[in-house]
Amino acid sequence: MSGSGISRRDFMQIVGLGGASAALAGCGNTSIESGAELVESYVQPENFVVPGVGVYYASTCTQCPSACGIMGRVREGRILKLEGNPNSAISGGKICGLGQAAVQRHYSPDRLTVPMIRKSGELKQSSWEEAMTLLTNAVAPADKAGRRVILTGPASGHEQVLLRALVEAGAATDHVVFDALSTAVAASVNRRMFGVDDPVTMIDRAGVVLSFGDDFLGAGESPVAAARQYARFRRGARRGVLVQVEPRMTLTGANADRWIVIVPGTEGVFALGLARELLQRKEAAGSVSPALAAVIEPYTQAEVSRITGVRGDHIPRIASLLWEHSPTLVLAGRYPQGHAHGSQNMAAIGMLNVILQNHGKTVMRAAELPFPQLAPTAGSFKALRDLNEAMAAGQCRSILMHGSNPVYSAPAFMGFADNLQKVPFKAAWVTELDETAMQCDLVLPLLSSLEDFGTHVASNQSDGTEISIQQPLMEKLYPQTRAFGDVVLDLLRKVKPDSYKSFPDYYAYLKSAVINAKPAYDPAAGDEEFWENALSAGVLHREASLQPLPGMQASPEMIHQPEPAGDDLQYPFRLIPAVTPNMRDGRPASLPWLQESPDPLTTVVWDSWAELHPSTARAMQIREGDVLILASAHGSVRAKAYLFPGIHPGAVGVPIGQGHESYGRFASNVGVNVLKILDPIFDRDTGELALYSTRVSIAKTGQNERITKDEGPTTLQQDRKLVATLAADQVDLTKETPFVIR
Amino acid sequence: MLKWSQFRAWRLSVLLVPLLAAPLAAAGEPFQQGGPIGSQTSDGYNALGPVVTQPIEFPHYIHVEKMGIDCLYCHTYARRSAVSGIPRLNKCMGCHQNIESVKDKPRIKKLFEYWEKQQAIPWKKVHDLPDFVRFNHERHIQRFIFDQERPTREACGYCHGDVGNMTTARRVKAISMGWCISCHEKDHKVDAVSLETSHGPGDCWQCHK
Amino acid sequence: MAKNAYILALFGDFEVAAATIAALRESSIPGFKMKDVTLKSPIDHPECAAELGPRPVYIQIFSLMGAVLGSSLGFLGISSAQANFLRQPRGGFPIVPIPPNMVITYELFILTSVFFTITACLIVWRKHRVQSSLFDVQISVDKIGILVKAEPPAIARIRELFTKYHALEISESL
Amino acid sequence: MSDTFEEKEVAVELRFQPKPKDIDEDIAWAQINGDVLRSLERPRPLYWVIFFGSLALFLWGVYCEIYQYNTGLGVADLENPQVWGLYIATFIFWIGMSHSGTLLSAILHIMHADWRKPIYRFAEAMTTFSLMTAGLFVLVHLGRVWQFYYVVAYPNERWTWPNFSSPLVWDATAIGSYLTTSVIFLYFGMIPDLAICRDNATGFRRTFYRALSIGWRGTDRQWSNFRVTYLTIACLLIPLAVSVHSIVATDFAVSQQPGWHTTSFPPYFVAGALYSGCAAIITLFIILRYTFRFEQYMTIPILEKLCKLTFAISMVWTYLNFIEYAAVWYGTDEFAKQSLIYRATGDYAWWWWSMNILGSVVPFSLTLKRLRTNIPVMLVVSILLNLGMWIERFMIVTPTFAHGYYPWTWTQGWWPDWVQVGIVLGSFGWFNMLFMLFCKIFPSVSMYEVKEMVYHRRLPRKNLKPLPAEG
Amino acid sequence: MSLDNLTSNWSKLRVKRPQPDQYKDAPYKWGMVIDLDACTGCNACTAACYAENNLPVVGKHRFLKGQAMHWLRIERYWGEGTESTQEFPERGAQFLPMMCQQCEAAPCEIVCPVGATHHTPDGLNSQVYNRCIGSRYCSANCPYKVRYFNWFNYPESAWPSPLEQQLNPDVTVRSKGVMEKCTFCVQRLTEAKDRARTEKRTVRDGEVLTACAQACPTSAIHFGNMADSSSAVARMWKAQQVELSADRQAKDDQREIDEQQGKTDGVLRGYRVLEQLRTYPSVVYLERIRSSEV
Repeated sequence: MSGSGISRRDFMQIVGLGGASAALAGCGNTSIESGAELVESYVQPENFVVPGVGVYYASTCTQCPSACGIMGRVREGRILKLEGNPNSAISGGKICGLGQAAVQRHYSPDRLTVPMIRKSGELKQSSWEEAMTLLTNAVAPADKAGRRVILTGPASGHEQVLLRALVEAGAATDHVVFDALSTAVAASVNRRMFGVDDPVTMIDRAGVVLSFGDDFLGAGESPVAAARQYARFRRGARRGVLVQVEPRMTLTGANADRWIVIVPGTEGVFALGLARELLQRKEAAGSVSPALAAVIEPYTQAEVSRITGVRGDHIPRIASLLWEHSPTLVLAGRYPQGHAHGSQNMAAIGMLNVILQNHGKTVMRAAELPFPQLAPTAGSFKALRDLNEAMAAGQCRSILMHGSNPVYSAPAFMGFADNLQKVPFKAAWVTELDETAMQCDLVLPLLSSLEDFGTHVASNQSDGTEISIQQPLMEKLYPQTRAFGDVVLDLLRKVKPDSYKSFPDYYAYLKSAVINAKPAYDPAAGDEEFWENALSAGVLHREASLQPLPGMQASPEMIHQPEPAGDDLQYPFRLIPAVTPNMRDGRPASLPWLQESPDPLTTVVWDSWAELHPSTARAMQIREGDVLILASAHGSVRAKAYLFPGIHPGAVGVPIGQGHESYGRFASNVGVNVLKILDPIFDRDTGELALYSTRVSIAKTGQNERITKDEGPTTLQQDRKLVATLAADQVDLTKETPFVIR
Repeated sequence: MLKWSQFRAWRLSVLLVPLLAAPLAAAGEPFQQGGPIGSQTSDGYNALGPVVTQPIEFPHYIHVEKMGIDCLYCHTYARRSAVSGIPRLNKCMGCHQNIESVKDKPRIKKLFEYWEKQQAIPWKKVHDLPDFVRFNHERHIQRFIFDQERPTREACGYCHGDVGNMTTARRVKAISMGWCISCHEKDHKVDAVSLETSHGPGDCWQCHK
Repeated sequence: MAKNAYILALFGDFEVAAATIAALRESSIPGFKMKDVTLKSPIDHPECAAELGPRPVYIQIFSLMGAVLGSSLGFLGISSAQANFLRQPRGGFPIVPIPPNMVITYELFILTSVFFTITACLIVWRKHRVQSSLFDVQISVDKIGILVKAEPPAIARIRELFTKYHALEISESL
Repeated sequence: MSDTFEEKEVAVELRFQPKPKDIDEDIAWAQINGDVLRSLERPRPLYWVIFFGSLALFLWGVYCEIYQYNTGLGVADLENPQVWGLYIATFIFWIGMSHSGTLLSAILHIMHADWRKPIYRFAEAMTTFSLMTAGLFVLVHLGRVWQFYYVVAYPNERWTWPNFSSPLVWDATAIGSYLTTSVIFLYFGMIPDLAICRDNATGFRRTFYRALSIGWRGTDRQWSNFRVTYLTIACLLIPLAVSVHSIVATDFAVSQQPGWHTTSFPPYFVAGALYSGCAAIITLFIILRYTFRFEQYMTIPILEKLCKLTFAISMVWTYLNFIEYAAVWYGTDEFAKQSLIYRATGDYAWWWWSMNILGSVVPFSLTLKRLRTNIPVMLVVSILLNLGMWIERFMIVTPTFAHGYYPWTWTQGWWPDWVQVGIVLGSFGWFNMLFMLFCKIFPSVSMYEVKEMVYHRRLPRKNLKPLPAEG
Repeated sequence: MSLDNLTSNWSKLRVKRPQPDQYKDAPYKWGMVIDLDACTGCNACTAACYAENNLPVVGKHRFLKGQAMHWLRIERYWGEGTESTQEFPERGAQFLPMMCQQCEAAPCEIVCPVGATHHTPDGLNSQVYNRCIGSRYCSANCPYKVRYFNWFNYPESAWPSPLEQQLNPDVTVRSKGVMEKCTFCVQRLTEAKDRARTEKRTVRDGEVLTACAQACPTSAIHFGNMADSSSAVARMWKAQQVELSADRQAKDDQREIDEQQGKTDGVLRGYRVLEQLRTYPSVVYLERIRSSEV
């Protein structure tokens, strides 16, 4: 396959108006035409380019940080569809809906095509020269005090290397990594207990998975990889059992053998209850220190059941289930983290894996990456908080933003947008003008992920180590758009000409960087050959065995659970900002396919909604579609009621991700942004925002609007045999023909 | 008396049936287009295509008749893909760069201009099937040229007419549904030697997409 | 022979008209045939027309032919159409299903016989049309007319006969 | 007779005189001609009200259709699975309407019921026009009207044929034949009257009527062939009419959906058809009787006979309706049962009950002589009955879609929007308009047959007096 | 010509489908197996379907009206019966990917007035857009309601430039007034078949997949050629003892007997949705499993 980007660019030209324009005619002309259209015609394409035959190119999906390998189908110079890349150990030839929709980000009618510069208060179209001068001034190291911040989303690979270089070169003071849905609490707890931020968890090796609100199948860390593990987990010689404990049903919960609803924030208590139950067994007795045992001791069945609202008899049953089906796996997701005592929750849950002796079996330390500088940096909310205070204090001189939309995702109480205005110079790289970009002085048009080069590394890799390589699947649509890497390189050349002048562009830089990695992978190969192979494979894979985790370091106060707060009369309900597989942190909102793809659990499309448990609704005489006002101490949102059995009666769930003010035609004026009304409650140990501890009141407006959803008036099968369910002991999976897991 | 009137009525009713059928048969046919009035395609349909003016008036007859170049030499995509496409520019240059004799001919000049500009020639489609039709050149060529070993010009000519005697190609066959079927319904030998025959696929989805 | 003349008489009453016709038949007037006598009436009156002698009607035969043709050709046509429609199978049905074809055949059978019937009637009318333009609008109101086609010499005697029967009005044409 | 006298008589008419008066046997034939021909001259003002009213409705319908045609059927609030909506329901309604015309003109003709003679002509016209309206609905309903000719079976360039096993193709054939036949029947039966018009008309109308009354002179041979032909076509028309509506019924019966897949549908539909048709005839009877001053011919006894007929048919319909429910209720098809329960209790319960009441209870008013002979009451009742029958068709189509086999796609309280309603109303406008035009151009009472009627009624009388000289 | 065709092929023309092992000698019969225990309801297949088949995004307003165009929809049920029994869905949700079942005796085929929908030799239920006149009878008669009608002229509205460049040239963009439905990605099948014929072989198992099967992260959707008895799908049908041309499976009768005798293990999971309507679907679903231990 073609090596140099140059020659590929040549073949990717679209000459003639075949393809789509013709396809659009649909059932148009019903008989043959002559001389109406042009033929696709080439000057000197690659030999493998044959009109009417799709060619597949490997690349990497950048829709979420899980760095799935993808293959793009290219025909007549147009990228048509994305598939999974079979070479990738992460995606294994599979792809999720979000990944598919990357094509729509690329072809979005709302793409930003030229640099925009704020002149006399509003953003005006402008040229790159102007933009670059502004940018260079901004990064120019100067004696003047004040932080010059680079704010990005979770980063990895060479992009991150360049950013670090930028900081080292003094072009920026610090690189802030922000993630609205960060799992920093988990990371810090793991670090303190096991010395690793992100231990590898292997679902497929577990006989039973007990998940505390970890939505690994839906909006998790790496859904495709997890789903592939899940498939094997379900199809093992002994079908794995999944137990999900959470206050609001996630997609994973919807697939659990047993879904247990729990009072938000009391997951830790439940975990301690289980621990107590498990410690009864003499094999487990010694596994925790007496000090911890003392903390655990008071959590008897009755006590746990009182606090968590979970039926008492669940605890011994689950405990024995876990005990008998070893090795098992206990997972903790976002729900337990999102509280003032999130760390304690996570610690208590993490401890279960130790008691169950899962370490070394299903919980391991990830293999060492040959190039640690490429390893991903997880984002945190704390980082944004600190930055926000700095901005408020006017300590920031400039801020360059890429790959995150803080103005949208920062809660109202932070007043982020106002503080941002205090920063003299604000720039952002975007593909579509989002809320943050609208606040900036300089907005730079970014290449779409299908037009750009790059390298990406996923965290939590269970199968060796892998560097995924991203390459363009198509000639860039708009000449004015530029790669983030190119711009950063330009800046670097300004501040450090000698060390970077050898690289004409990001492509060249990346190529040489990858070729430098050759010894670690294929020393025999020639440079070009290695680069070619890397591109066509789409991944640099290296077999490496996982390491065992060190022993647990835990102090009693780490797992100490606070007495649950009493009822709040003014704000009686717990607000659960739901992370949905479609909308995640809100960036997919501009993709029509995802807007129209029904939410798996509610089947609602193109909207936000307020999930209420039917019993609650009954008590409050709320019917589906009633427009409600959810008011917290820091704001309120309007949303239609949706009766949802999978939520704690004391809680109300509202999906994150909608309610964009400006983010293209598809995202704007759809639903509400629930993040805005969050209370300023933070995890005590890490200072992360506590996502799930906001309390709200519910008021009826008296209006009722039909909810846009796919499901009909009934959500039951009405005695038709549509989805039949069997008890596990009735069926012998091993007898079935081998289940092909591709 | 009786016989007589019956006879009369019989003749009249014979007249009557076509009379009734006529308005139905006259219901608008989508097919029928192109070509000067009364021009007939070689297959007897009234559908001779319009003359298409191309950026370069490519003389097929010189290449095919005089030089005796095989269709598939230039139209090489046709046997590798469903879409035959158009020969790439460097194909033309491959030969013409070395043919000094004709370098100064106006058409060739044009050709070189495009080459120097590294710009693809905007050829127009002459046989542009409706967008809901799935036609596979590769299969037809495989069947008739490679399996049945029929001469290329004949096989291509089934649909494209005798392009070898034209300058720029013009549609001379009524490429309409009935026209395609009339051939698909026929029995063709599966290959050059065996007597076994088979006809073209008859299901809608083979050609409709 | 000399060209024919026509005479038309109007009567106020069917009985009288019937009697007149009977008289015409009995009378030994030369120069006209009974089949040239035509009765014209505002309403259908078989009894009176019966006096003119047997004038058979053959419409039904045509209807029958239509019926037979329609049903047989219909079925064949439909079936062979189905057989030739690129032999497209349809799940659950044979390519040539009998019951549906019977339904359509049934319709065609009726349609064709209707067409044949009406055509037959028009033919017969055409065949028996009267050359003479002799007509009186009163016939379309309430009078009964008797039209006779005869050789000129006979006309006078027929007129006598009509007057004998109190014809209300008599007109002739050559 | 003088206008003043007319007015008086009408005034009397309007005061619903109690003892009904049948057609006068000694009426001068010239007067019959006169009265009927006058209906082509100056009708009562109400005529124009109705005509222009329907014209306006029709134009509104046309507007809606154009809008729908340009934008796509989506604007009619059709959806998956509510893919048919009012169009098919109203289509059935119009097809049904057409049947009683045949009932009166053909069946009763064969049975020699002479009371039909004054009224069968407009009934036959009604048949023709309602069929044309029904035909329109097929087109309105199609997603790609411009391709409708794909349904017609004719040898074409594409080697394609319609799918003869589809009930819709049966429809096309059946309705086609029915329309042709009834047009022929209507026209053929009119020929002697057209001759009368010819003899009384002047100017271009004379040429018009002359052309139409293809040389009719009332000769004995014309009459005898006319008699036979008319009878033959009548005989052919009856099975045709029956087949047409049973085939329309197969659109549903042949399909698989719960609530449609019933063997009792064909007779049920035919009964419903005759039912609504008769009701419609009563309505038009009353309207014509007034607007064209036909009090003398469209007499109360005839109205009574019509009412009795309607009542009889309504009872047949009620019975078949009940049978259908019973069959479903005691049948083994759980899905069908569910959909029946849904009809009676679900979103459309109101409609379902009102349909049963209008269809089965209201007709009992026809049994009371006082109501039967009361023209305004009959006007209201007949319209109510038709409403009931329309709802019946709506209740056949919509609930099955709303509550079919597949629970996921059930709909809740689906309701057509203004476009559909507009087009349906438009169709009524179109029908009335055509009908009114017909009555203005052609004799809507058969003159020659009224003459025959009075003639034969007078025959039995001993003392035959000669035909009265014209007054 | 027509008459002798009729007479000579009479017996062939009178064959009623489906027949037992009707595809014994046929090269292809496309079939599917969907494992509901593996399906997580993640909607990846739906997105893949939109991408592959040029499905228009209809927008909020039209979706609300029920005019959505998703050929493949993931249904989510909370229970089997007619009313919900438990307060919380403790056994999770029940997901069902529902697309055209490519019935062997498809109710839609026999009612289409113009024969726009047919049965192809390889057992697909074809839909010819350009032949369709939009009578919507097929949708009316489809028990699964998986046929979708173009209520509007989506080519005008659904792909604001340059989104239209994503459209798949192998698939027609359907215009106003035609019916459409899942085609088992026939454009992929045809391409594979043509390639195979050129190479003088039949399509290999796994050589071609529908877009949904290819995307599915848990490989819950299996697709293949059932005429090839060695293909995974054919083997699964066989193992599940589902007979294509049967409207009631023998094993189901057996299962009833077993249940009466209280024998509850060794149950086979395969079933076809609304099979009793004699539609003979080409899609087998494998029953979802839930552990009874918790």
